Amino acid sequence: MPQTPRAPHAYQSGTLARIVDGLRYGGGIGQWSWLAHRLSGLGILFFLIVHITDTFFVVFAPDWYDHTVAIYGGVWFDGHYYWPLRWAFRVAELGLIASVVFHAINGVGVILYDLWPKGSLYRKPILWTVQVAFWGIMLVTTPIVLYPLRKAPDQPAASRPAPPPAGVASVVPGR
Amino acid sequence: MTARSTGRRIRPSGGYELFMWYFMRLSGLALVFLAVGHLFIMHILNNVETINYAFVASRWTAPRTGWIWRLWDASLISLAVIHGFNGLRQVLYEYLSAGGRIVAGTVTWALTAVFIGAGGYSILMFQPDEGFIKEHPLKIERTTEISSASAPPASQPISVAR
Amino acid sequence: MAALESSRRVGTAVVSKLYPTRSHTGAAQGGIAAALANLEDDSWENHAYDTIKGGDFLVDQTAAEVLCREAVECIYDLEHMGLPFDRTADGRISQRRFGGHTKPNPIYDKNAAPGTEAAKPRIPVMRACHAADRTGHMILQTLYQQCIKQGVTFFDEFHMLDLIMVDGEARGIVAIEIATGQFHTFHAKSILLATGGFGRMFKVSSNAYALTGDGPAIAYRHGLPLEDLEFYQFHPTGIYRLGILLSEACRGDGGVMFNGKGERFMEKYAPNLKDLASRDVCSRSIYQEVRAGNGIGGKDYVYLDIRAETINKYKTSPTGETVDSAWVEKRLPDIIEFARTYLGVDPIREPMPIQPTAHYGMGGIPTDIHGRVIRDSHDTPVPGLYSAGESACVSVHGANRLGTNSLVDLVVFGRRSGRAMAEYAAGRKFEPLPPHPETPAKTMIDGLLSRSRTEPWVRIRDEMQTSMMDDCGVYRTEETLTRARDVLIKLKDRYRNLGVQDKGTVYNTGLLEVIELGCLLDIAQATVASALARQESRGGHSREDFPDRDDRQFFKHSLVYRDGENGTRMDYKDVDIITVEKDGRVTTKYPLEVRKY
Amino acid sequence: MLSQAELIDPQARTLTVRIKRYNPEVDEKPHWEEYKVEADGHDRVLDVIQKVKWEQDDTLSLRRSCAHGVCGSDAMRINGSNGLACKILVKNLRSDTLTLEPILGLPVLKDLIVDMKPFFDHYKSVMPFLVNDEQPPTAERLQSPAERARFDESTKCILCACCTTACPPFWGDRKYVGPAAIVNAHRFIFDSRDRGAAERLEILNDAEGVWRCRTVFNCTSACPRDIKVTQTISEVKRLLMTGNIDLDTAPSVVIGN
Repeated sequence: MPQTPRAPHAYQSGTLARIVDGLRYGGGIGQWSWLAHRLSGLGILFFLIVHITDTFFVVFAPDWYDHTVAIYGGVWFDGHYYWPLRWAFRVAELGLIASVVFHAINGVGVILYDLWPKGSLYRKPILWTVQVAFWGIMLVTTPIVLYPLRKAPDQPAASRPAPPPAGVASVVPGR
Repeated sequence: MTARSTGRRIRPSGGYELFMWYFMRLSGLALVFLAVGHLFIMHILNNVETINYAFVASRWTAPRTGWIWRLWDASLISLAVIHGFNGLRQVLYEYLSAGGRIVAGTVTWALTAVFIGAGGYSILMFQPDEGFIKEHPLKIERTTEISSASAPPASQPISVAR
Repeated sequence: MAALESSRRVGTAVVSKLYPTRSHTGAAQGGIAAALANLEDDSWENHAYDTIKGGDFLVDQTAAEVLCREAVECIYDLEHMGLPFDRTADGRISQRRFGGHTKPNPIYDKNAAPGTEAAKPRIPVMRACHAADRTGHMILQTLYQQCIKQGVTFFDEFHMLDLIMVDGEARGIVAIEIATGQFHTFHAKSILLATGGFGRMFKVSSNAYALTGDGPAIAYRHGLPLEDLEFYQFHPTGIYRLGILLSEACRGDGGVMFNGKGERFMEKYAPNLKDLASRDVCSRSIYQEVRAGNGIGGKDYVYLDIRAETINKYKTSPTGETVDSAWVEKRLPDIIEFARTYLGVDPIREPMPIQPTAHYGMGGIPTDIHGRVIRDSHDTPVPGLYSAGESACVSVHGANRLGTNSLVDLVVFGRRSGRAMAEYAAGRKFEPLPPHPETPAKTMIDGLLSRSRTEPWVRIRDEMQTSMMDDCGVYRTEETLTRARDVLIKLKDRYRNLGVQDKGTVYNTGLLEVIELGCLLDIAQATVASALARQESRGGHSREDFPDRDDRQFFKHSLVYRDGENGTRMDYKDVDIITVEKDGRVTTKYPLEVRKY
Repeated sequence: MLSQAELIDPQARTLTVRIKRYNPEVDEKPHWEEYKVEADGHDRVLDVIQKVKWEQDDTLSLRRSCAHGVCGSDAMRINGSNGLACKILVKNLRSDTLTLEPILGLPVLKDLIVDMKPFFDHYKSVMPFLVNDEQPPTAERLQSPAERARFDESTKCILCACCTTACPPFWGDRKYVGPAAIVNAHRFIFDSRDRGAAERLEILNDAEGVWRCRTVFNCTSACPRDIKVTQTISEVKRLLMTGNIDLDTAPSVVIGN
């Protein structure tokens, strides 16, 4: 169908500009939930890739595996314990938990909108329930996850091991 | 009134996007239990700092419950990888043109296959290295020894789910 | 409608200064009348009688009969195109009552005591087919959808500037593409002007900004007459101050108007139909009340009350039964939303402040029943030129249009003219265009662009609107009309020196508004001239100095021609009357009577 | 009985109007301009813009026609979110700054005017017309009130583009047909008189069709006609899954909005 020819100098913002502009859009809690869902999903996927890779070590290199997961406790490959590393990983861990919890709860909301015939009509209640449930869970979870940070790992701070010989480093503290 | 007043039936169209959309919702529901459960066990009941090779081995090779954990982890990995990469694909589709989409679709599916393969291989092909476990035992403090856990006392915290 | 009908036979293009779905048909609310008799007995003859009486007998009767007879067929046509009418319980098109739509009272008794049911010769009838209170919206959408299906070509946002007339024959139009500022010449075998009304010449108006009478003004400038312009309808129930329409369906469904004393004042003015009297009667009644100091709080408005308890108290619901708020909400969803948005009033709980608002021009480009534009009092058609809708005057509305008849008019005569113009075009070759047909339009635009801005053009518009509202509104006198005439001449002189501030070519909407103002000024002038010449009161034209209808002198259509830059020339045309033979005597089918409701 | 309308200017105020201007004949890209306008509480945002245009800067361009929310011309971004300028009153503005931008995701032609062609192309792509080749009866086709109510929601659409240009997936992917097109497909799919549902569903069952919807609900909030847009899209999705056009799936109450 022939259509109206248009002015040649129309201003077209690029995809990125549209997205940035979109962030200023007053979509409210619905739009923020969508964004959080998307970002948490991407974050979880990133972690999943890392996690599958490190778990892959269990099959053929147990020591690699132990070294890798020891990082979560703040022990670097050189066998040293660094508290900022441990703190950073704890916070990241909390972020992961938050992502999964939010993605899960909000995902249930999305499923309700899509599969329950009346779901879309309960948008606001669902969105607020998601918020309440998420923050409720995080309120309980956060102290539990951060609790171990109150003290150094289960090793006397004084008897921190000397740098181990290169290669195999035993960082397993005495039981 | 007309006979059609109770509704019409139209053959569902099927199709790739419909299937993936449906899959996302169903796998999402399953993942709520699998992933949240996994996180709960690993991060709340346990402490990630205590996880090591011995822990994994004790879980996957437990005499009666090992297969459950392997099944759990295997389904978690497969569903999560498909769910995740399909999500990534859909996000990418939103911002890519036709050519880019073909690339994105192919790459995400290839990565899906790679990671399910890797994950599945680790879980299903796992054989514990007893020597290594002896050298690097479980880091978890327990009220009773693992070896005597054939009938764990009721007071034992479920610190290692087996 | 015309485009759709015409596209079934010949290549058709629609040139519109808006996107087609923005047309003001979409604002029509209450319904479209057709004697389908889905809910009660009715016939198209009743409809024709109401139309002729409603138009204060200044209606061409053959046209009115065509209108009412074909309305039925057209409604079914629209339904088949997918228009989502509301339905009755048995699945047929739902109908509601509307002002001025009546049928003979089956229990009428000449000797019955006044005030009783039997004493009313005619009673309201449910004739207006409706889709909630968005009937116009549905018609517009449905027709646009069908045009898409049919592959009609649309030139959206092309502003018509001029008509190309050669040897008294229409051969094309000149339009400016708003998006680029380019001139386009459209060469056509037949052209239909469906440019809508010109209500923007009044201050308080229910009309869209776009309704500036471009079509009639351009025809007028080409020496064609405009018919019956003095009859301009003021809708009684416009939102106070804004003029946004609150449909007559409010009253059709039982709404009642009250003055500041809390009286149902329509009982005084139309004892039979009360609030369902025709629009001109209601508007005048409101003015009378306001003048008598009976406005709300002594101000210039009254209340329209559609609360369920009021409807129940006065037993005004269509079927007479008790209704509740939910029913009102379902019947009038958009109206209720308008009131909530623009008045801050919840009509479910409070009455709405209303005042008459300029609504519809009964007059326009004179056409015959095939939509052909006619050039003189002898019905000589202009070859290739057609008109339909509010811009045309067939005339089926006479001195006052009945509610819902505008939609009937545009559908019935749109369809007829579409057919006629396709028929005409199919049998002809393209006639050559004159060299550079766009020159006059271009000169006008170049003038506006080259002159510097002497004064804001809105000042001229505001003065015109105020003058028209005050001096050529619901009530007129020799004195006010003369004043308006002089004001308009001065405004036109000022207009000729106008320049615009925006000199750009892309979406120069300021420039277009000035052009539209030019059209309005021409039509305002023609309106005042027609009103000044008609020394009687009839329908929408109320001369306080001549309060009675004068059938001896003025039972005729007025035609106004342009005469020089600022002048006008009047001519008259007979009203088309159907005669019947009864008992060997020839009488008129619709005898003149005093119009009372 | 004192109604609000009697108070002439309940909250007359001076507004700072920020408008994103773009003149293709001069500018490389849009820029902001500021105006001060005295506004009455009952003024519409449209009136405020017209005051700027008529009294201060005639070069400002916008579309408008009916000025009471039934034609859909003046869709724009008002203080961040989409809406019709003629349906928002000054007294309902929360701050004294009024920010106006063209709707997002369509090419800007000038100031507040965007190119609607892509939008209408999407609309046309879903066959927005009744398809029924059966010989119609001489009178109307019958349709029960319940069948009529089934698609009432989607008949209200005025094609103003508020929903489509509020949709984050549409900002990313402009080939997505968008909420408005789906609403208009819904209007016919659920019309008991229509026979083209299967074909329309085929069109919408695509990466650029309903599956692009991420239930963000920006469309539902933006709709000036209060159409439950996301709900209509979900109904189409479920229909694609189940193939069952069930009259009972037309709920009408919105909870908690």
